[in-house]
Parts: sequence; C-alpha cells; structure tokens
Amino acid sequence: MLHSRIIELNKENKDVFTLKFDSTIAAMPGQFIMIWAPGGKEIPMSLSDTSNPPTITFRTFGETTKTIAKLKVGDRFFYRGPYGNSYPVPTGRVAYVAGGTGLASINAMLLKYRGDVYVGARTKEDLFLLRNDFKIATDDGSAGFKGTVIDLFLPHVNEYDYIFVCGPEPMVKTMLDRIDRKIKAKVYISLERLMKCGVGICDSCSINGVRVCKDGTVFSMEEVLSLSEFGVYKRNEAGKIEFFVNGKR
Amino acid sequence: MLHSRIIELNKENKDVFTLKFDSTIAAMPGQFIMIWAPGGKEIPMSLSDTSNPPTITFRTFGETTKTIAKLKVGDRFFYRGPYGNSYPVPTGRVAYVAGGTGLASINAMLLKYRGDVYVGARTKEDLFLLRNDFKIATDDGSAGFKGTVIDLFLPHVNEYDYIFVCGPEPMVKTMLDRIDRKIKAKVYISLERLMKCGVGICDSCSINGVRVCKDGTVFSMEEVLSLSEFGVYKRNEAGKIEFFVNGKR
Amino acid sequence: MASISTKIGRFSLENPVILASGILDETSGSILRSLKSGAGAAVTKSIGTEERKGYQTPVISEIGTGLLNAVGLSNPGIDNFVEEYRNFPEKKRTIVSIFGGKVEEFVSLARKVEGIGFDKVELNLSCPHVKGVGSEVGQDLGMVEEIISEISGKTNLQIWAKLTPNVTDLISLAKASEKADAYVLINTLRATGVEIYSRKFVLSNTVGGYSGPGVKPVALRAVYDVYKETGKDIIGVGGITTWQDAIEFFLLGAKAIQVGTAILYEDYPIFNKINSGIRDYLDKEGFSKLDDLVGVMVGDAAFKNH
Amino acid sequence: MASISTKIGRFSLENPVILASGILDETSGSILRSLKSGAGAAVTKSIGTEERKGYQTPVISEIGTGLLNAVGLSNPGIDNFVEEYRNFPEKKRTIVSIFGGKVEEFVSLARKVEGIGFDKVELNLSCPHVKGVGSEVGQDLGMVEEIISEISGKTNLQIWAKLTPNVTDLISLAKASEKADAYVLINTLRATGVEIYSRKFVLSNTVGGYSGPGVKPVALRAVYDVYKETGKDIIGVGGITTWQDAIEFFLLGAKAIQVGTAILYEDYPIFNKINSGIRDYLDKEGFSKLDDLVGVMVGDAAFKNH
Ligand SMILES: Cc1cc2nc3c(=O)[nH]c(=O)nc-3n(C[C@H](O)[C@H](O)[C@H](O)COP(=O)(O)OP(=O)(O)OC[C@H]3O[C@@H](n4cnc5c(N)ncnc54)[C@H](O)[C@@H]3O)c2cc1C
Ligand SMILES: Cc1cc2nc3c(=O)[nH]c(=O)nc-3n(C[C@H](O)[C@H](O)[C@H](O)COP(=O)(O)OP(=O)(O)OC[C@H]3O[C@@H](n4cnc5c(N)ncnc54)[C@H](O)[C@@H]3O)c2cc1C
Ligand SMILES: Cc1cc2nc3c(=O)[nH]c(=O)nc-3n(C[C@H](O)[C@H](O)[C@H](O)COP(=O)(O)O)c2cc1C
Ligand SMILES: Cc1cc2nc3c(=O)[nH]c(=O)nc-3n(C[C@H](O)[C@H](O)[C@H](O)COP(=O)(O)O)c2cc1C
Ligand code: FES
Ligand code: FES
Repeated sequence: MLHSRIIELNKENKDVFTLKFDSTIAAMPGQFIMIWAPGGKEIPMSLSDTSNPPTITFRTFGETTKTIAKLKVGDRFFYRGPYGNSYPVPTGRVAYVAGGTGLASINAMLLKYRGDVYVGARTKEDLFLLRNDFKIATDDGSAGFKGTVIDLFLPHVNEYDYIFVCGPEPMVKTMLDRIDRKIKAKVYISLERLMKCGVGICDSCSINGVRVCKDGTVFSMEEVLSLSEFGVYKRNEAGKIEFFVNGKR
Repeated sequence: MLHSRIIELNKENKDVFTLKFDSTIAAMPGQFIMIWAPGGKEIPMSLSDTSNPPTITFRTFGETTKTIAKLKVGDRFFYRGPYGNSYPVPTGRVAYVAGGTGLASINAMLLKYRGDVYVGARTKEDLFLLRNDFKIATDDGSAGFKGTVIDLFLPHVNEYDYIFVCGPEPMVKTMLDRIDRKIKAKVYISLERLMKCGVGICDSCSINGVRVCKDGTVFSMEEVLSLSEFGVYKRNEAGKIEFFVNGKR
Repeated sequence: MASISTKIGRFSLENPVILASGILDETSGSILRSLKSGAGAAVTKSIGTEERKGYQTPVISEIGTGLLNAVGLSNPGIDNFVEEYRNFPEKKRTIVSIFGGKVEEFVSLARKVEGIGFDKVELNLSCPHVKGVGSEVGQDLGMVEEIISEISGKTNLQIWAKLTPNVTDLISLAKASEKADAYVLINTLRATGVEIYSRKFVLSNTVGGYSGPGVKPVALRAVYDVYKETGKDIIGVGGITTWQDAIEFFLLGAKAIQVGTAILYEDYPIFNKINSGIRDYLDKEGFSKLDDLVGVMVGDAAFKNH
Repeated sequence: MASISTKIGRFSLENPVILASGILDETSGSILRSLKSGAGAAVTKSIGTEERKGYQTPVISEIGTGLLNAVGLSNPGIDNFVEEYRNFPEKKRTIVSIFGGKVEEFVSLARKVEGIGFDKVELNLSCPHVKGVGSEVGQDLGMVEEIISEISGKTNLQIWAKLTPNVTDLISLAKASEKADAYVLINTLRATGVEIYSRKFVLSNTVGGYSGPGVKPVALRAVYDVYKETGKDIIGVGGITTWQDAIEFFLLGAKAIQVGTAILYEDYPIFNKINSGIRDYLDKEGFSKLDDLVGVMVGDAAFKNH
C-alpha cells in the first residue's frame, strides 16, 4: 500500500470529483489503481491523468467513493498500482467513445493524443470533464443528441483509423452487436468488472478465463468478441453468475 | 549456498592442497569463503587467489578438509561468500609474514602486489606455495632459518612501510609482544578464530565484542592491541573460555 | 528425456504441477486456462453449502516476502457450482475443494460433486481466517477423521486432505487423516499486516493467511515431517515459485506440488516453466523419472545416501 | 521531541529496541557492544545447566526471505556463564535467557543468575529444534505454569516468557504463562531447507528455526492475538528490520521489540536507526510519547478509531 497526500480535490458536477495526489508514478493511459479508504474498502479507479502528479475522476456511487470525496487537501491518500495494460498509441484519425465514468480513463488519452470525443450520459447534469468540441449524447436529450452515445457514434464509425471505447458493459455490448465487424478501424475497448485483487489472482474479474485486471483492462474488439460471456452475464462478489437484464446499469 | 565445479585440485605437499573452482566471484585478498562438504561440516577458508577462477589452499586438519581433498576434478564444490574485509592496498616497501596455512591468505596478496615474504613452518615438509625469494623459518631448521618466523622477521621490521601478518594467534601474539609499538610501518593482521556463521551473527568468533568474521578478518595492529582477550584466551564451540597454554598450536 | 508424470493415489498426472485452491479457479474459464497453460491438474476455489460473498476488500495485500489474504471463502455455493460445472470438459483433471462446518455438510457437498461426474475432492481443513470452518474444523482430530471416513464410505471420490500447519502436532493430524488418498501440505499461515500511516490492518478481516516465498521453509518442514512419519502420497504447496523450489519438495517426499501465489509473480507461464525446469534437472542429474527423486532425502533412502 | 522510553513490568528502558537472544550475545564483550550501539537492553544467548557445543556446522543458512538456524543451544553452561559475568557492568540492562528440560533446572538456573546480581530472566520456552527443551517444554501448559510460578516464588527476578508460535492455541499458552512479567513473542518457526545439487539439508540438524523478514506477519499476528486477549506487556520479535516494522508491532500492542536476524542486514547501526525512525514517526504523526502508540489498533482504542 502506497501513501501520498491529496493536493487537489475538485467537484466536477453534482457527484463527480477529480482528485490529484502527490505521487510520482510511471503509468500509461488506460491503467488503473486500487484506492483504499482505511478501515473501509479498496476499489479500482482509472487514472484520469497519467502525468505526475496524477489524478483520478470518480462518481460517488457508494461508501468508498463517498468517503474519498469527503477528504480534504492535505489528507493522506492510499493506493496501490498502477495495474493493467494500457491503450495502444493511435495514428491517423481517432475517435473516443465514453459512457458514464468511462470518460475518466479516456481523459488520460485526451491529455496525450488528439481525436473526436463522443460522450454519453443519462442527463446533462451527469456530464463532466467536458471540452467544447465533445460530441454529446444524453438519454433524456437535456444536452446534445437524445439517445445513447452508440447511436450518436455509429454513423461515423467508418471515418476513423483508431477507436477507443470505455463504458458500462451493456453499452459496449450494444456497440459490438451493431458494429460492422469488418470495419477498417482498430477498435480497443477498456472493460470494467468487479475487482477484488486487481493483480490477476482472485478470478473475480474474469470473463471466459480472461482477467480484466491483468490481461486488460484494454482489449482489441476481436478479443472481446471471442468472449462468449461478455455482455451476457457477470459475477457477483460470491462468484455467482448474474445475467445482464437490460442494456443499461 | 553456491555451487560450482572443481577445475583443479593439486597436492602442494604431504597434506596441503590447492583447489580451483569454476566460479566468478568479486573478492579481494584477505577475504574468505565458507566451504561445505554436503552432509558434513561447513568451514572457513581464505581465498588463496582472488582472481577468477579462484582458489583455496588448505591443510587436511580433520574431517572436512580430508573430505574435500578427496574430491575429483569435475566434482561439485559448495560454498558461500566471500566474507570479511580485505587487506588494504600497500605502498612503499612491503613485508608479508605468514605462519602455517596463513600463507594461503597472504598468497592472494602476492598475486597482486610485490614485497618480501617471511614464511614459517614446523618443518621443511610443511612448506607449500613457495617461491624462490621467500625467507623461510622452520622450527627444526630443516629449511632456512631455525626458529620462528617472528624471530626471522623482527630484525627487519624497520625496513618496511607496510607489513601484513597472517598466522596462528599465538604467533601473532608473540610478535605483538615483541614489536616496537611506535614502529613507522602500517601493520595489518588477519586473524583466525572458530567460526560458525561467517557473517557476523553467531558471536563464536568474537574477541572483546569484535567479530573476526565481519569486523575483520584484517585488523590494524592498533585494533588488535586494544583487544585484551587476544592471545590470552579463545572460545570453544560452546562459547566457553579456553586459555592459550603455549605459544604454539 | 526424463518422465515427469506422477501418481497421487489412483490419479495419474502427466506432470506434477497443480493449480492451488483459491487462485484463479473460481470460474470454469480460468480453470481451463490453467490446464491449457500446462498445469497437470487444477483445484477449484473452495466451495461450501451456501453462497458467500467473502470479506469486503482489501482481501489481499502484497508484502515483501509473499502475500496476505483474507478472501473469506467467497464462493457461489454448491448448487450454483453444480450449475456452472455440469458440462465442464475437464472433470478428471480438476479436483473440487470443499469446506464446511459439520461432517454432514462435507458429505453432502462431496455427493453433489460426485453427482456431476467429478472423482476427486480436496478437503479444506485449513483455511485460517473464517470462523467455524477451515482450520477450526481441521484442528479437531475426531471430526477430521469422521469427515474423511464418511466421505470415503459414502462416495467413490478420491480424497485429498489439505491440512493446516497452524498446529502444535501436525503428525497426529496427519494420522487422523490417514484414510485420505493424499495429504496436501500446507495451507496458509495465520498472519496479519499493518499500514502504519492509517494505523489500520491491511486486510478488512484483520487476520488472514500468509502465502508465497516466505512460507516455503515451513511448508518444506511440514512435508518432511509428515512424509517421514507416514510415507503417504503428499502434494507439497507453499511458496513454490521456481522449479528449484519444486525439486526441494520432491526431495522431501512430495509426489506433486501446487502453485498459488507464484502466479502473481510469473503468471500462467509458470506451469510450463516449472515443468521444463524439473525435466532439465532430472536429465542433468541423471534421473530417468520424477519418481526416483521423491523422498530421497528422507528415511532409508537418505541414510543410504549419507 | 517525542519520548521513546518504555516500561516492561517494573523495568524502565530508555528506548524500546532490545537485542534478541542468540544473536551476538554469547560473549560479554558483544553484549556491551550492542548496549553501546544504542540497544535499550540485551538478552543473552540461552544458557543451560551444562556446557553444550551445539550442532555441527552448517548452523545457519541465509534464504531469500530470512534465515534458517539450528545452532543447537550451544552455550558454556551456567557455571562458566557465572564466571564470565560475575563482574559484568551492565546487569540491569541485560536479561539472561535460560532453558532447561525440567522445572528444577529452570529454578536452579534462575537462582544462579540472581546470585550474581541480574534481576531479569527470559525463559526460552520456544527453541524449535532441540529435543527435550525449548518448545518441547513450552508446549506443556502445566509445566510452563509451574516453571514460572516456581521462579517467581523462589526468586525476585522479573520474568519474561518467550513463547513458541508453533502451537495450535497460543492464547492458552499465554494464559498458562500469565504470572510472567511480560511475554516475548515470537521465537523462530520450525522450518527446513534443502540444497538441490547435493540433495542434503542446509542445516546439519535437518530441521531448524526460521527468522527474519519472512516471519514478521506471523509474529505480528501472535502479538495481536495475545495482546487482545491478555492486555499484558509484550515484547515483539520476529523479522523486525526497519523502524516501520517496529511501529507495526507497537500498534498491535508491543511495548518493546527485539531484533535478531536484522543485524545480519544492518549490523550494529540498526539500534540507532530504528530508534531515530520511531522518534521521527512519533513527532511527525503527532504523538508525544511511544506509549500513546501501544495497542491503538487493538480493542477499545481501535474501535474508537473506526
Ligand atoms: C478497472 C476499473 C476502473 C474504474 N475506474 C473508475 C473511474 O475512473 N471512475 C469511477 O467513477 N469509477 C470507476 N470504476 C468503478 C468504481 O470502481 C466503482 O464505482 C466503485 O467500486 C464503487 O465503490 P463504492 O464503495 O463507492 O460503492 P459501493 O458501495 O461498492 O457500490 C454502490 C453501488 O454502486 C454499484 N457499483 C459499484 N461498483 C460498480 C461498478 N464498477 N460498476 C457499476 N456499478 C457499480 C454497486 O453495485 C452498488 O449498487 C472503475 C472500475 C474498474 C473495475
Ligand atoms: C577466516 C579463516 C580462514 C581460514 N583459512 C584457511 C586456509 O586458507 N587454509 C587452511 O588450511 N585453513 C584455513 N583456516 C582453518 C580451517 O578453517 C580449519 O583448518 C578447518 O576448519 C578444519 O576443519 P576440519 O573439519 O578439516 O577439521 P576438524 O575436524 O574441524 O578439526 C581437526 C583438528 O584441527 C583443529 N582445528 C580446526 N580448525 C582449526 C583452526 N582454525 N585453527 C587451529 N586448529 C584448528 C581442531 O581443533 C581439531 O583438533 C581458516 C580459518 C579461518 C577462521
Ligand atoms: C488469495 C488466496 C486464496 C486462497 N483460497 C483458498 C481456498 O479457498 N481454499 C484453500 O484450501 N486454500 C486457499 N488458499 C491457500 C492456497 O491454496 C495455498 O495453500 C497457499 O496459498 C500456499 O501456497 P502458495 O504459497 O503457493 O500460494 C488461498 C491462497 C490465496 C493466496
Ligand atoms: C542464530 C540464531 C540463534 C538464536 N538463538 C536463540 C536462543 O538461544 N534462545 C532464544 O530464545 N532464541 C533464539 N533465537 C531466536 C531469536 O531470539 C528470535 O526470537 C527470532 O530469531 C526471531 O527474531 P528475528 O527475526 O529478529 O531474528 C535465535 C535466532 C537466531 C537467528
Ligand atoms: S481482480 Fe482479481 S483477478 Fe482480476
Ligand atoms: S562466525 Fe559467527 S559471528 Fe563470526
């Protein structure tokens, strides 16, 4: 467990925060850390900026994220990592497709490489880390396109050489179901699963024997397509199979 | 425990052997290794050549040395180390004073630096690793000077800038008792004591809280003179004090 | 080239390197991956009667000399397990680890496992950090004996008894388990770890199990002690990271070994790495088969050697 | 600057870092050297009734995660000890470790130690590799209880009970020792090591004791378990190499610590290094004295913290 100090903690919107911590880490966009609320849980979190000092950007889902959001500048920040692989370096025309907090991980790429950004959220209020040129989709149409980010993006899919995707599994599944599998672009997808260890030994994040935490989190589209469990079911903390019910979470 | 192969094993005289083993070690003259006869004991042994491949030169005292002497070229040789400090680099006129197997350790110096060598042994037959220019003393006068190497050496003590001594404790004690303590030369003495660990934790080689294996084996004359136990008593394997009876061993 | 096949009871393995329980063996996909990556066999994560979430994170903590864990026996429960593994293609090379708090629980788990076609169980009598099961059961000699004789009476399963090293008298425990087909030695050591700037335990459960390189000297001693006394088939486990480690266990009497924590350091290639290291050693040291190595440092064989 | 003095029973120490028994404490000269190098106190190598040569070499073996040793309780015997230490100048800061196979032996050793002016003994109830003494005595609760009550009845010595971690139930053992002034936790773990090219044990005695960094997680757990149950004064030992390690032990209830194997890595400067590290930590974390740190992660104090 590493320890550092919080040097900035900014509220991005009603429940999203960016936290900058005083560490020097050698990380690449797409990598994540396990952050720890002492006495509480340890959870995975993508680096939203992999330069130093690094940042994370997170939504306050529950206990841990809420605890961390209440910390103050100067407080200690505990983590381990970075873990996982990273996005490959893109060339040519590049698109980023982010759903929900998936933008955190994509943001680390945007700080290094250019490209068109497609962002999806439930409502206008859920958006964060926006830039002027982002192409936005909201479920309720309160900002940008009304519909999913997949609906917004797919018509443009053939314009790109590299496509990077990060978002909830059902969103990714929808895209894979509808995308032309013979597309010329290289498509890389960062996955999210329940993670206990983060280092590839507990099996809680595995999909068909592939560990999101260690073999990923970034996979090529072909790899993801080969995973028969992907988008069909996930596992709960007991390792029990739970089928995805609807396309949203 | 390191393992290597014996590449040469030469008989120097009736009971002294030189063993060359196939290892690359970073050692300096004065350092020793702990050699192991598997299933038997582990004993300290000076390196008689610290270049690579290195050698040891030993007299067959008992079980272990006899076992090792019976090995063949190609057999495995087990050891750990090198341990201990080393002789300082001499300048000016240099003398080496060796008693018994103390010549093994002095030999490593001779392979690197020039100087006059005074060697003592019981009889002619006990001599080994001789060179033409050695000044020899034997107890029985069967070769060279009749008497101890100390008797032979002391008259020349003022001719040198550096003096290196290695031999049995009673021999060293005799020299210290008789040498002019205000002598201009820098005198360095390599000591020998019962050693179990070789790495400074078991206390079996300690003299007044100074460990021969780790703080030495090479000490300046001033350091040795400050050790009130030196030459007076040693310890047996139980740590029990045993007084030296006579000046010989 | 020397043969590295081995036999545990009536089970023949192509090679002696087995995936240990609890590491990458919750999901059927991961077990298949280990078997495809060169493991001779694989043990599942321990399965109990009911679904258990296990402890909240942090459940693992890497330390300089190994790993602390208190996963808390998270598992989907036997019925969900049966569901997932009904059509599993590698039932002969997979040993199902089961745990419980009562004799009947073990028996019922064993029957369900046999019901879908597995033929081997490993009894977790040794998890050091969950109340009422694991080592708390595994320290009760009478209960251990009963669990094993009940399962062997009521099923045709081959039984591997995984014993706890956290006891005063491992030999008596081994003797109480002697109806098992093999011993698995050792499970983790009861241990803990502290983070000094938060002044909190590094595991949510405070106390956990210690594994990895740091426990190897204790595991070797356990294998040696038990092999010397019983001569039975032993599967060595605890800190094995290199093929050299594996050889040490064979020399003291293990007929096969398991690897767990080392996967953290070496990942899936570890199985092939250890196997080829063993093969190489046998060839170079002039042994024609692995079996010739087993236990040569112990008892009669060793005395001949001295 | 924060105070790092501590108290074990009625013994006040200027600092909490004590030299462990068996490492550089056979000769009086070496004990003085440790005390001069910053140790708060020093424990002697364990002394028995008779002169013992101990096992033949190899008696130690360095491994990646620590040290294996089977020195075999070599010691000059109590009468030679008395001879050497009669005029020893540091009797108050030196604790004499004694071992024996019978209650009377312990009592007689203790009396002789008191006879030359020492006022503290450490009972070696825990050496894991010598027949008939050490942990073989230390596992017999009745005998442990009797040894301690006899010594405390027949001498005015302060008694430190050094317990073995190689037991199923450390708490009962601690309770059997509760008349001692303090517990010393832990001695080495029973372990072994193998050299694969000679196929021989790395220790002449085959089995030995395991110490150093690799045993720290077990030692921390032992301190935690015993402190939580008994609240008594504890001296933590096992793998302590850095000041951070020492802090971990204090947080779990140790009032002082001992260092042994770490001297292999850090040599005599270790005492001052650990002491200044502790002082620094107390200052930076806002504690005015070491005592405020002791046990804060355990029991009521810890619950307040959660
Ligand atoms: C590799 C990886 C990278 C991640 N990166 C980020 C990031 O950059 N920013 C960010 O905000 N989040 C990220 N997450 C998700 C983040 O880990 C969870 O939000 C966090 O674990 C919630 O913890 P909690 O204690 O606050 O909530 P909990 O109390 O654990 O959960 C509250 C509710 O949220 C749900 N929940 C928890 N985690 C998830 C999840 N991963 N997906 C969907 N629902 C969940 C729970 O089921 C529960 O209903 C990442 C996850 C992974 C696996
Ligand atoms: C730092 C160091 C370096 C050494 N270097 C050399 C070397 O280069 N060449 C060499 O020949 N020897 C050297 N020795 C001595 C060597 O270690 C012993 O000769 C050896 O331990 C004898 O082992 P053994 O099993 O053959 O004899 P044992 O069976 O142990 O002993 C046989 C007899 O020899 C006596 N004996 C054993 N060791 C010594 C000793 N050190 N001094 C005096 N008597 C002893 C024993 O008391 C016994 O009576 C060195 C010793 C030390 C401490
Ligand atoms: C994360 C983790 C989870 C474990 N879970 C189990 C388990 O469920 N059942 C079991 O019998 N052993 C379990 N163990 C113990 C291992 O199977 C093995 O006995 C121990 O880790 C020592 O081997 P190693 O050093 O190779 O890891 C677990 C170990 C680890 C590290
Ligand atoms: C070489 C060696 C000799 C030891 N001898 C003794 C002894 O005589 N009596 C005793 O109580 N403990 C003895 N011990 C155990 C230590 O005092 C200590 O309990 C153990 O080594 C754990 O601490 P460490 O990891 O700091 O070394 C010995 C340990 C070593 C390494
Ligand atoms: S989180 Fe443990 S294997 Fe991925
Ligand atoms: S031989 Fe052990 S301290 Fe020198």
